[in-house]
Amino acid sequence: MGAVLELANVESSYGPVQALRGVSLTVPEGKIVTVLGANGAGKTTTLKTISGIIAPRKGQVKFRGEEIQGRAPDRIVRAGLVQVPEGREVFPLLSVEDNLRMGAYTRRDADGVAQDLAMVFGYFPILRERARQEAGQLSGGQQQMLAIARALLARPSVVLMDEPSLGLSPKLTKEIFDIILRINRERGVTILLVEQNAHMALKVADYGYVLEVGRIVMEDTGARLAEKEDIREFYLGMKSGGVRGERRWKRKKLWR
Amino acid sequence: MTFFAVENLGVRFGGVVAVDGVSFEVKQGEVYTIIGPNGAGKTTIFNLIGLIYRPTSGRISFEGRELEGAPHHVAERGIARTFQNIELFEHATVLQNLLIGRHRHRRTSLAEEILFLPRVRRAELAQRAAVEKVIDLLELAHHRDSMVAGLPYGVRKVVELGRALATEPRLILLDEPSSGLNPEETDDMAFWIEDMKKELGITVLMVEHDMNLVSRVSDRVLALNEGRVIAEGTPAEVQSHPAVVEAYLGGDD
Amino acid sequence: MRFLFKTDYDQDIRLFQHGGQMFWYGLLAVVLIAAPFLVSEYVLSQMQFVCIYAIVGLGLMLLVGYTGQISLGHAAFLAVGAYTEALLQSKGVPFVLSISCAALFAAAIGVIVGLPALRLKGIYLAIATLAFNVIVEEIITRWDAVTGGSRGMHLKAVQLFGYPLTSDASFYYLCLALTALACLALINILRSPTGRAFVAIRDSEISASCMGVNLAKYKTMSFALSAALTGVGGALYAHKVAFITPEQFTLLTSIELVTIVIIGGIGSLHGAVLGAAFIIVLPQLISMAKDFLPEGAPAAGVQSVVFGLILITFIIFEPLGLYGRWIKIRTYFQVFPFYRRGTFQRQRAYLKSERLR
Amino acid sequence: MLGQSLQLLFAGVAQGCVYALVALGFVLIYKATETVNFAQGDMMMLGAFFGLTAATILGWPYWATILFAITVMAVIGMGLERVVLRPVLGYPTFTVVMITIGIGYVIRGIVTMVPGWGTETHALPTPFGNGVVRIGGAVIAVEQIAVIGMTAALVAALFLFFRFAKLGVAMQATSQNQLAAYYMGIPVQRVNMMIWGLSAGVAAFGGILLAPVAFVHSNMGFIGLKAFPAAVLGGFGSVPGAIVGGLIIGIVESFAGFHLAEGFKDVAAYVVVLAVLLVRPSGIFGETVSKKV
Repeated sequence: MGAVLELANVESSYGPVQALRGVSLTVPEGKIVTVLGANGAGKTTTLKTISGIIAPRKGQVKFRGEEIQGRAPDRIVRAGLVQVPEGREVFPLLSVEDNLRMGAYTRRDADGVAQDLAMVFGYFPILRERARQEAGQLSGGQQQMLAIARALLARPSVVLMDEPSLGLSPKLTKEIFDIILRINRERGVTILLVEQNAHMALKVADYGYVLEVGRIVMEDTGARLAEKEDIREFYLGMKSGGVRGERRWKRKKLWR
Repeated sequence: MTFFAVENLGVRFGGVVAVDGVSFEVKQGEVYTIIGPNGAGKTTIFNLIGLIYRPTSGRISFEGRELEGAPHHVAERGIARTFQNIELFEHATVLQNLLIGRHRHRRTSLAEEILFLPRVRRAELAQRAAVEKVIDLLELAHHRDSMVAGLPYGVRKVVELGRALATEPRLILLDEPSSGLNPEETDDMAFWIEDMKKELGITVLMVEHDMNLVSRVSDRVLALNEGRVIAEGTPAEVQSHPAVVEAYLGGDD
Repeated sequence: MRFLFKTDYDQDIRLFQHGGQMFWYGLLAVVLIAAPFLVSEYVLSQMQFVCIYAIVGLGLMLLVGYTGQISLGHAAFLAVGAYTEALLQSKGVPFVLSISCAALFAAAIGVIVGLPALRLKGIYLAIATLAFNVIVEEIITRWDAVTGGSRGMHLKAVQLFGYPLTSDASFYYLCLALTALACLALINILRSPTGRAFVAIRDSEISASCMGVNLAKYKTMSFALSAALTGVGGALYAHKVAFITPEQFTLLTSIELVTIVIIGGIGSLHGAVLGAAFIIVLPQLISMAKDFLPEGAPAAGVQSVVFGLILITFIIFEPLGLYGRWIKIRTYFQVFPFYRRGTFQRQRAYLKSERLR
Repeated sequence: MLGQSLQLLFAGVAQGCVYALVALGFVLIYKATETVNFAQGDMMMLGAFFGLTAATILGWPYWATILFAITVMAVIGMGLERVVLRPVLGYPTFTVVMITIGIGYVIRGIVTMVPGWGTETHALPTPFGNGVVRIGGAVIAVEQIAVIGMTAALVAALFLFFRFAKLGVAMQATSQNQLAAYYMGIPVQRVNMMIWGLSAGVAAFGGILLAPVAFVHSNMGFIGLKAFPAAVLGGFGSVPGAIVGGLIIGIVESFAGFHLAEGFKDVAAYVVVLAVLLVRPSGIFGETVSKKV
């Protein structure tokens, strides 16, 4: 299977601050690929660069062999690549239903949209209950569900997910990852996933990259990454107590 | 005297009952955590305590007196909070953000400030020294003069905690302190929560989803669902409560 | 590029960050003080206007740029200051007292406007202040017995401690001194808890109040301070033009005042002063440019088109205002020859609803 | 007495419809871009002048004039978006507001420079004639009834558009969260262009409706200053609110002009808007949602 999405030496910056320093990665068709990294490593910037929200300074973003860097975001969505943004990027004064309709903005097939609407209501029954409410009145977690559901309504072939589990309960986090697996397996949707919950991410991912300070520093299959010592320590939170004890003593001293 | 108590608290928005007769007590010096599914009313309770919403029923008392008035009265009583979605002053530096946390310790008048009397300068230096302690504790030193708007999510989260600590609260409300943090940063957060409790004597009331963090730092846990209390007890008790597993944790699969 | 090594908390607080700053501001002061001996009478007269507008601009900047409260009614405060001054002068009240009264009375009106404005946000606040402006204008026009109605009021030269300031230079020094005092007062406020509370309200009302900032108190305070400065500006303005009528304080004047703040650069005191200079110099430039325009075009129309075009072009190319442009030029020279092209590159920006603030 | 009151009421309603139309223009732009277009009144004036030119110089019939003015203004509106507003897309609202103030200055200046338009006052002929209708002792001009009828039709159409049409909803979505709109594949710039075209078209329509009532003049745009309070009174961002606000202001003015001393008529609108805002800080139909934290 070929690569549906390819990044080659992408450099992006916010004003004078360079956030990506040459990121290259490949997302094969029909797979789930995850990008791990600390806060501020450039994960979100990578996704934003792919979806056209930020124009890269250098490098290429190829979607199905075609260069898309610097293109307007709406054209990228039309091509079938949709991002689920981090946090609560909903339309606060529109009803939940209208929010979902906006997800299907680029589509013309009314029947298909109706089907998909039923599908996401199946995934998230709470959204059906709140369909007439303004999205701004939903709780943080419910807005997160709405953002995911809305992206699915575009019926994309590739989804970029930015922290889908942010602020969700353990039960919902499990459900979200089940949904991610389902849309990947049942509909063949390719997924590029950015997630703090590395446990979950590595469990579902076929392949993973590790991003640090704007550069890819490691890549491997999901299963093998989960076995690596460094990954276990820094991203999965399994570490020995020795280092910590020392830091703790230092901290006490600083406070007094 | 109970330190902090919520009695029969209830609120409805339009026709929806968001919080329905919730009561609990927090003892001085403990870490008390509220868990529950999304939309269970956890953040709403925080907003009721902060007097951002008016409750339809019930009362909230802190150190024996009822909480009433506007949000700034809550802050003046010594209750600070952080927000689920980070509400910092974006166009100011980290230092200035923390200094606003010192607002309740302001002792100078406008007239003195216009003239910038020596007294104002001394007060400012004292505020600054107090803020530096927080900066030291949270290891924010090298972000001190950065604009908040350009900082990564994890750092902003810490800045917000710092701003709350700068008020020198007796009770701190943390709304999902670890959301969006990686395991390493969550670990730091756990240490800071323990520090607050043990070193600074601050009582912590928090909402959190990360059960590892919850069981590590909490003394007691309250579980909510659909605006009602479904369980209360030690972390272990609540985690094994069938209703909590059903509504919140989800079965193992 | 200058790097400041901080060794003392006091460094963040003090008036001048480093010696260079002190030097440049000192030089500026010397030039301004020497101005009456260097420039023509006409230029000096324009400089008086710049000072007066700068005081008003500073007042408006405090409200709009630092507290984030929009006002389209500041001409009303200007009018309150001007008429208070005119009335008190005609009653023989000494200048020091009358200008203080102008400031205090304007501040009091500011509180009256500020109080109902507490619950209003964004466009609603803008329209409420606009409505207030129209009402004040109408009151002044109709209250013939006190304000002289549309016949207007005449003012005599300022009498300071018994000495009449009849010469251009003396009045200029008065305006300059008051401008300097206004700047100093605002700098002091902005480096104190009150200024921080203002900025906090601008950035997030909800978290400001959760940090203990009394929203009602500080918003009203900001309105009062802003109105007081505008009142002082109004009093000086009345003396400068020597004849005031209600038509000088219409909504269009309010909009012009807001233009000062926007063109200068929101959220900077320098901007208020630069913006004031710009708004005074602009009509001169337009009238100079008129020689190059086709014969027979109506003067008012040309003026209006050119003013509009300059406003538009300016905002498109420099949304950060004059102060933003100045910073860029300064940075360019400071880091020369290492200026990176991307340093001030514009990012794609995305607007979010401000209705939910 | 009753007849007279009825008379005043109808005069107020007709005038109010005009305010409502201008207010609608404000609300449209606001709903779709969250900015307040200070040039709305001037665009209306410009539209009226185009109508005037078509009617008097070209001798076109009334309906063709309306169509012509709307088309020309819509194109101008889109052009303005492309040239002037797109560069500041995404900047704070206030920046855009200042630009619209600049546009207002330019339009007013240009109109005085066009030969034949100039600074004189013109009358625009209408096909409604000078007929009157008598209802319960009140005399109402057919012209006024036509104004009311056409306003109502336009409002209904716009309301449906924003409520149900995909483009209408997308316009609102864009204003509420530009970033999310981009993520959903909404062509934000094109949508923005359409909204400016639409609003300029509505302004032209309003200008022509207003012509028989207020005459065509280069300062006609200042009626926008009355329409502001109307839009705010109803609740900025609400289509029915603009109508109700316009009507209230029209009626209040009509009665104040008759019953109160001179001068009150001009400020009545502003007194009313202040009073209403004291009680309802977001106008009558304004959304009272607050930020969720």
